[in-house]
Amino acid sequence: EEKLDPNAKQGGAITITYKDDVATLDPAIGYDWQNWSMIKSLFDGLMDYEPGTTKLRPELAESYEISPDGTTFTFKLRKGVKFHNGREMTADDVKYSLDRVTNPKTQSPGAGFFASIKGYEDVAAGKATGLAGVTVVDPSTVKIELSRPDATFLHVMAINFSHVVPKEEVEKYGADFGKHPVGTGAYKLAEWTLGQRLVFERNPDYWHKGLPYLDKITFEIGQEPIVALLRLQKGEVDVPGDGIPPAKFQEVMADPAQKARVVEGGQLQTGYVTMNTTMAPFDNVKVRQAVNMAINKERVVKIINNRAVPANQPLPPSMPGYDKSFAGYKYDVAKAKALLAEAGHPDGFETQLFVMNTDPNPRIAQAIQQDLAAIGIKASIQSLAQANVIAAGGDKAGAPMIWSGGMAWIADFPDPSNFYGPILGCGGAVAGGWNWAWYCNKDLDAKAAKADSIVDPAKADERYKLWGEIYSKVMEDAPWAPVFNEQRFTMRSPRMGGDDKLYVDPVHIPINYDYVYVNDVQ
Amino acid sequence: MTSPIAPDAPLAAPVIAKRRAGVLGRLLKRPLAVIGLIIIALTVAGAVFAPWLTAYNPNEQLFDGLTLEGSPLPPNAAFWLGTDLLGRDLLTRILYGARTSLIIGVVANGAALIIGTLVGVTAGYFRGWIGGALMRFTDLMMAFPALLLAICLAAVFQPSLWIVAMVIALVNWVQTARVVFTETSSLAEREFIDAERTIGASTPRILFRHILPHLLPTIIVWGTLGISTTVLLEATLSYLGIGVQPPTASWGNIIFENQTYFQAAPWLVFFPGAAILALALAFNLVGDALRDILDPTQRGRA
Amino acid sequence: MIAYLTRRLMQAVLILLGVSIITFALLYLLPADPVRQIAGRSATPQTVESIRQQLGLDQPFVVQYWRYLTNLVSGDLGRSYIQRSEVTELIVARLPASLLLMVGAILCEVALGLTMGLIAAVKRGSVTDQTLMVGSFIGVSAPQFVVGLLLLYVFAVQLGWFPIGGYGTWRHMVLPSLTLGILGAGWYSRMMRSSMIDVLRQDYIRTARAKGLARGAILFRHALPNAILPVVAMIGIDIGLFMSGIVVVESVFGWPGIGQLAWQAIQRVDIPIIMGVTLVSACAIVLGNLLADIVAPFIDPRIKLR
Amino acid sequence: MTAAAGTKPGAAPAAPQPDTGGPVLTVSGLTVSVRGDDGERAVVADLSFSLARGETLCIAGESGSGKSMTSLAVMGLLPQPQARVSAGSIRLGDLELTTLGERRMQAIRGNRVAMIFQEPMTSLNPVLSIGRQLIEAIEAHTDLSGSEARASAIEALKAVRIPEAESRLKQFPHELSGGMRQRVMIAMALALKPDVLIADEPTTALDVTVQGEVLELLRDLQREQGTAVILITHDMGVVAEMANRVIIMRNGRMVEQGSVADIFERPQVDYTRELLAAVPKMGTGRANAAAKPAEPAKPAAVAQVRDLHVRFDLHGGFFGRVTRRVHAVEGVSFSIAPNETLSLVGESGCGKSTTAKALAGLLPYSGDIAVGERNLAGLGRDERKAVRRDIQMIFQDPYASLDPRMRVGELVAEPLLIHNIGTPKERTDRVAALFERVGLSADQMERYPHEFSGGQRQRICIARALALRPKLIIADESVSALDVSVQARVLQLLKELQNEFGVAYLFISHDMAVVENISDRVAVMYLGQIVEMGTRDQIFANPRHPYTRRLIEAVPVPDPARRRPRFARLHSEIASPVRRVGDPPAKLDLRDIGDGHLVAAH
Ligand SMILES: Nc1ncnc2c1ncn2[C@@H]1O[C@H](COP(=O)(O)OP(=O)(O)OP(=O)(O)O)[C@@H](O)[C@H]1O
Ligand SMILES: Nc1ncnc2c1ncn2[C@@H]1O[C@H](COP(=O)(O)OP(=O)(O)OP(=O)(O)O)[C@@H](O)[C@H]1O
Ligand SMILES: [Mg+2]
Ligand SMILES: [Mg+2]
Repeated sequence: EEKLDPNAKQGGAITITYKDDVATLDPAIGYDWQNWSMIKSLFDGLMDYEPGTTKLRPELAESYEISPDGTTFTFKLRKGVKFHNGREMTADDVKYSLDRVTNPKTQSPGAGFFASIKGYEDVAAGKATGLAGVTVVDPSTVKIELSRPDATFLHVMAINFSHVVPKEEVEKYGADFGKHPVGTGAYKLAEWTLGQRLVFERNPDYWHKGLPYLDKITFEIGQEPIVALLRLQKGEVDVPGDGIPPAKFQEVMADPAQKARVVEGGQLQTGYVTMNTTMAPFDNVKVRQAVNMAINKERVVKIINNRAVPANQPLPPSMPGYDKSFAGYKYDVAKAKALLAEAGHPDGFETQLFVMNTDPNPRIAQAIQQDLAAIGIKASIQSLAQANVIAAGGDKAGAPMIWSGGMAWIADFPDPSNFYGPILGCGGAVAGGWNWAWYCNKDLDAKAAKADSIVDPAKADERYKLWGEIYSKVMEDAPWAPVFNEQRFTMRSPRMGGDDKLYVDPVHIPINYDYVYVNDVQ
Repeated sequence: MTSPIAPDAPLAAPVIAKRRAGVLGRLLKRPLAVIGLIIIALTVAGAVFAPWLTAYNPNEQLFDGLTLEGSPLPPNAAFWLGTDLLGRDLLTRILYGARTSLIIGVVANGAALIIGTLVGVTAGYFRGWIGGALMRFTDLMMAFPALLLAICLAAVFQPSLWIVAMVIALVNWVQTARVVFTETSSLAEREFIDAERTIGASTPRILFRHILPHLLPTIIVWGTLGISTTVLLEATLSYLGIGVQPPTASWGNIIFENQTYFQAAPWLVFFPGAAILALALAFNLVGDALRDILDPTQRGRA
Repeated sequence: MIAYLTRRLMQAVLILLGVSIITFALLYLLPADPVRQIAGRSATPQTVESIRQQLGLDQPFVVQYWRYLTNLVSGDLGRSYIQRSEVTELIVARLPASLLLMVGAILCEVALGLTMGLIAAVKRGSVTDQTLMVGSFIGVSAPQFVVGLLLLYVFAVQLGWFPIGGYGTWRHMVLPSLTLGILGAGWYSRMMRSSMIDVLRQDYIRTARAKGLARGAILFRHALPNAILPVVAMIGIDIGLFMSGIVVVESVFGWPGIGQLAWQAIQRVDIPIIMGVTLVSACAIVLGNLLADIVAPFIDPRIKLR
Repeated sequence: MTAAAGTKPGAAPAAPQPDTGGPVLTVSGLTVSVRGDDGERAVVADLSFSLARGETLCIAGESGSGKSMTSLAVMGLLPQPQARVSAGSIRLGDLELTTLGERRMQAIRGNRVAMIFQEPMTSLNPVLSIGRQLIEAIEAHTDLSGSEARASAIEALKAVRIPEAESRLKQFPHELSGGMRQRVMIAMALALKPDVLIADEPTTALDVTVQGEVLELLRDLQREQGTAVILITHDMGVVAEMANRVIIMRNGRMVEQGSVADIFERPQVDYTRELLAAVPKMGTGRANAAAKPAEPAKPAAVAQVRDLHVRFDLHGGFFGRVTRRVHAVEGVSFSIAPNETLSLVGESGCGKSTTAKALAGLLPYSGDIAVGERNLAGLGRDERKAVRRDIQMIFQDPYASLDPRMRVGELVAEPLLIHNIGTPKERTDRVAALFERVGLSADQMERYPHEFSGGQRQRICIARALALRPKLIIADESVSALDVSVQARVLQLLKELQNEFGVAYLFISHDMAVVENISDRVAVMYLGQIVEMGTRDQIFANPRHPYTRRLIEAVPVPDPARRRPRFARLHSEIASPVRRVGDPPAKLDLRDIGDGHLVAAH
């Protein structure tokens, strides 16, 4: 059993604010910034990560076994785990949950993660209602067979979509299950006033004895980040869910008392510019390389108040497989110009740069625009609502360049493969796909498949190295110009305790609700 | 029997043979109106001569335009109105932004006013099915969320200044139409309109010469208030990707981009805001003066 | 009266029908694909198609609209694509807050605007008049976001008179209503001034003065009811304008109204919510105008309900 | 401004004056100036008079001579911002009014000095019930309780002979006929029982029968309360009937002052003599008739009206259905020959203006109206424009029928412009000539309608109608607001035009003397129908219908010596043209009693 924090006392309540509505708390559906970690606290999966890290550990599974060929996973379930409705969780629930999330009727945005499970195609096509690969061996044992070896499968068993739900409750509420979530998690939903607040209460029967620390968490919805910060400064709020708004960042950092309560951490995020490799002139690799060299990443970072670090490859530094030694393309205007000339555009060309319209993305786009102008590329900016940018990216002739900020990629799980599939692989380069660079390199796809078939945890490093190579090769073809990796800055009220890393937990965003506590309980 | 009747002899007062001065001439006699005209002239001049008035390029993100932490600079000797979040000279952006904002606030708003007035007058004057149909259409447009229309248009067209101008004209006429309709229908009942009909005045003549002048005060109120509203609306629409795209400046979008920073960098909101206010006020001063000048019952007012 | 109401309500239904057709058509033409928002990044084309079928989005426009309409008649606005909840439920949860804010804002702007306009008209040309004019233009020209934050900062954070955002008591209502009211007050005061000036020179005002009535009685009993008519018409219009202001103000003050719902839905092409909110606000506007028309004859007996 | 020598600033304004015989109101050296485009000019100059308790002072004189301005100056209600008292003093008892602050003036207005305005149509607040307007006036100056104030309001309404006074309190001005509104205004002033009552042409909107009653009422008030009355009127008959003393004004100055007998019998000044000479007298018309050349063989009629009906639907009841109708015009037929003047007379609200408007094409009607050879129904746009040219109408309310935002010169030139007559220069000349012919000066062309007096506006309307030299002019109460001398000249002008161009007139008037003077034929209307029609001589020498007889008898005689002791009051209620749907009034049969003299059965 895990050691508990000796300083932590149980009890107390905290308040967290969010701007946007919480859409749903159905683990099969929720895929937003705010509900992601809420769901993690209401539900559990077979696997999880150690708090504040990216290290996998079993959760509802007590233990697991992987067959030598890496295609069969056998999970032994923890006993005595109860749903919030009091019923004990069994292997049937696990199977039910996986069948449910892959069933097209559920309309889960995460169904694709389970594609490696045997029988997935039939379920996706509506030919079967259950995954053939998932079998209940006995009430506390589940066997999952894969159609191909998948090194990321344990991560998949840790993402929300695979979290276990009780069949009877799902059937009771039907489509409204997301508003009446019942899981096995540390908290249970006590109140949900639409548009105003959600209240989580400690689950007294939580299987993880001693957790959670807090009695109650109130999420207040619809709060402008600036106002949330004002309230934090007044002591009405404990954590601003949307972080420190850019407009207030300098002010907070200039005040030592406030600065002391800011926690900085890495994020599994990369901001990049995609270049449509099927569209002239970006079909020429030299042009794409020139763009990579033309962007003054230092300055872009400065514009967002140094809240990021310049990036030179797709993977963020805290992701396994990140290549520290990789040099990337240095900022070099002269060389960029030369490359452009070589590519037959000595005088540059005109193009478009799409960007999502929320601050600071248009500003970043303008900085990039100016850098491109320095080598003769006149990019006009199209600052649009998120949905419209996504639509343009998924259209082969839609967008020559897109600044990814605000829309794409915060990793679903901490594995290098997560940065490849839909956004750089051939599978995503289809109409309506997410590979906005329309980059398709069959060799790399094969290599990626090879890397993901190295299932043995002992060989993880070998696998990461392979992925590192893949991304190096990607950067040679330069479908992206990585610009920076955003840093997270979370702030907490003085009364909040717990390790700093809980506040920048890479998977529990913004904080790990199960492990934080308050200092002022008696 | 043909001797004309002796006219009333004018009493005491010397009849100065001073014929009416032109409207402009009379405007120029009012200090407040002159101030208004000057502000408008300055704004137009600023917009037209922007390249000669400032040493900076409106879109150039100056190296020395930001602090080391990336904060904008407050007003100083080099940047009179400070710099923005990307290190661009704010004064220059406001000058160039006047081009966009004048087109929106004056041209688009004016177009909306004209459409609204025409629809309102027509509907108010012609009672029958024309009026009914026009008013029902106006009701429909009024009930229809403008923002949605704008977004959809944006999706269909390439975003540009003229699209946003068109959208503003298309959505803003409705309110004017409704107000003008109400007034016109009561004016149409007045006896002097009947009197015009008996002398054979054509419908356009009645509408333009006899009804329109009475609507002037209302039109002036709506027109001048519309300036601020439309300039700010442009920013919202641009934000949704319909209007001018960055880095093109407009007063509205300078405010819009920077409004969350109003505590950290108040000049970014204050100066463009003041520009909008000044323009709207200037038009109002001129409008008020015009209203007085064109309203004969107010003559003799200092 | 009943005949009039029936006729107007029938017209209202037609207008709403028109609004629903146009909105539906515009959303249909929108290039952004809601299915892709639902399906997520990892979805296979197969899944995407399956979802599209389930939502009926593969059907021709007419079929889709007809289905929407038939559901609408039974009070079903569909389910949100993103939130997956009943749109009716979402709107019902948020509508009261918006209506409350609307009432508060209208009270604020009418009270402020009418007073300002009245004073300006009476003191026409004076320094007071000029000051009020500048004031009303500041109200109209100031971005609401900034006004809201400023009020919040001064009255809630610094002075602590009101809560920093939120919803519940009348104290929560003051600042958001005021923020919206300041803009509206600018409009109302200009309208009021204009019509008041007109009324003040009418013969019946002279009659009232000849009776030796006190200034207050002349202004409030004789002039105001005559001058207020255009302002009443304006309140009907106002509800429409109000819908755009509400988005900003609700987010600044964390006010749980439909503005925020609408804005999020627009950003994410959540068509059922957009449709629902559009129809609800269209209803509000139509009813507002109807109300203004019904009230008018009570203010001016010459007006007949037609 | 005059040095306010005798003013006691702190004096209590409302102290009742002991009947010392001292004047209630003293005006001395009063000068009122108005500011226009061409600088300031005086419209009342150096006017002095005084008024004793219980006295009636009539101010008569030329239209535009400053009568209304004088009374407004007394009330402290000169039109702002143009007009001001530039010299002289107005003293109420001991109190100087010209320098009195607005607040103290408030206490005086209504309480000690009340006024009935010249334009009754626009002087009532359209959105307040008449009860409200009456009661508040009473409450402002007495400390009666609400119900007492209400009771005295009802009493005041009864006094001006408004039937069903109690239920009328709830009605709004637009629900009353013009004459009733006039009487409400009078009631309001009377209810206040002021020391001084200024009545500016209080009976212009009233037909002779009601006029008589109202005048009688003023006299009652004087007898009972000792009220001093300033009566402004151009009707010398009314002056003779009412006045103790008379002031004659011209061009802003008083030209003569004296007792009523002196003025009528021993006028000192030419102008007064001219005025008196111009007074139309019953019976003189017939004498003049010989001057008119004998009619040639009957030519085609300019206008022919057959069986005209105009009804206004009143929507009412819970379902908004048409429940009642105003039967404003019920089967009127007449024709007007070129060179002929047909007069339409009848009590207020009997449908005269409505008939005129239907003829001018301003109202939907049923029946036939033919102009020249053409039936108005089913004419195309161009033809209608041509017909319009031939028929011109002078509206009853001159102020309301002039676009207040146009200069009067432009207004008069407008018909010429519309019909493309002449060059701009020619048009200006023609307008200037017209101005002079109606007794206005050409330099007034640059002014706006509100800058004129009631009578001047009426003349502008006349000039406008004459501009096109139409074949038929409909003149609705077109000379009612003119002083007798101008009236005479305008009537003369109309006759001249008739002789020169053969214009025909449809002449609508309350004033029987004028009618008798100008008409060739007369039609008497009652409740939307013609009750008697014939040549002037037939009607005036031989009135057959009782209503016609009453009208003729009610005409006041412009001779103080022949003052009637007391005007007979009517006790029947005024009949109403409003009827339930499906209950049209019975059609009257007109019988020819010889030579085309038509009389309804009675
Ligand atoms: N608002 C005004 N501005 C300028 N001049 C005016 C104004 N009102 C009246 N006048 C002028 O003042 C003069 C006197 O007008 P007033 O109304 O006193 O005449 P009146 O004697 O009452 O005539 P009437 O019998 O025609 O009513 C007229 O010459 C008129 O043109
Ligand atoms: N628009 C209208 N709606 C309803 N009733 C009307 C309307 N116009 C006139 N009436 C009514 O029609 C009747 C005739 O009105 P009209 O104006 O013709 O009277 P008149 O003979 O000209 O009276 P006056 O001598 O007072 O001018 C009146 O009872 C009047 O109240
Ligand atoms: Mg007068
Ligand atoms: Mg009449």
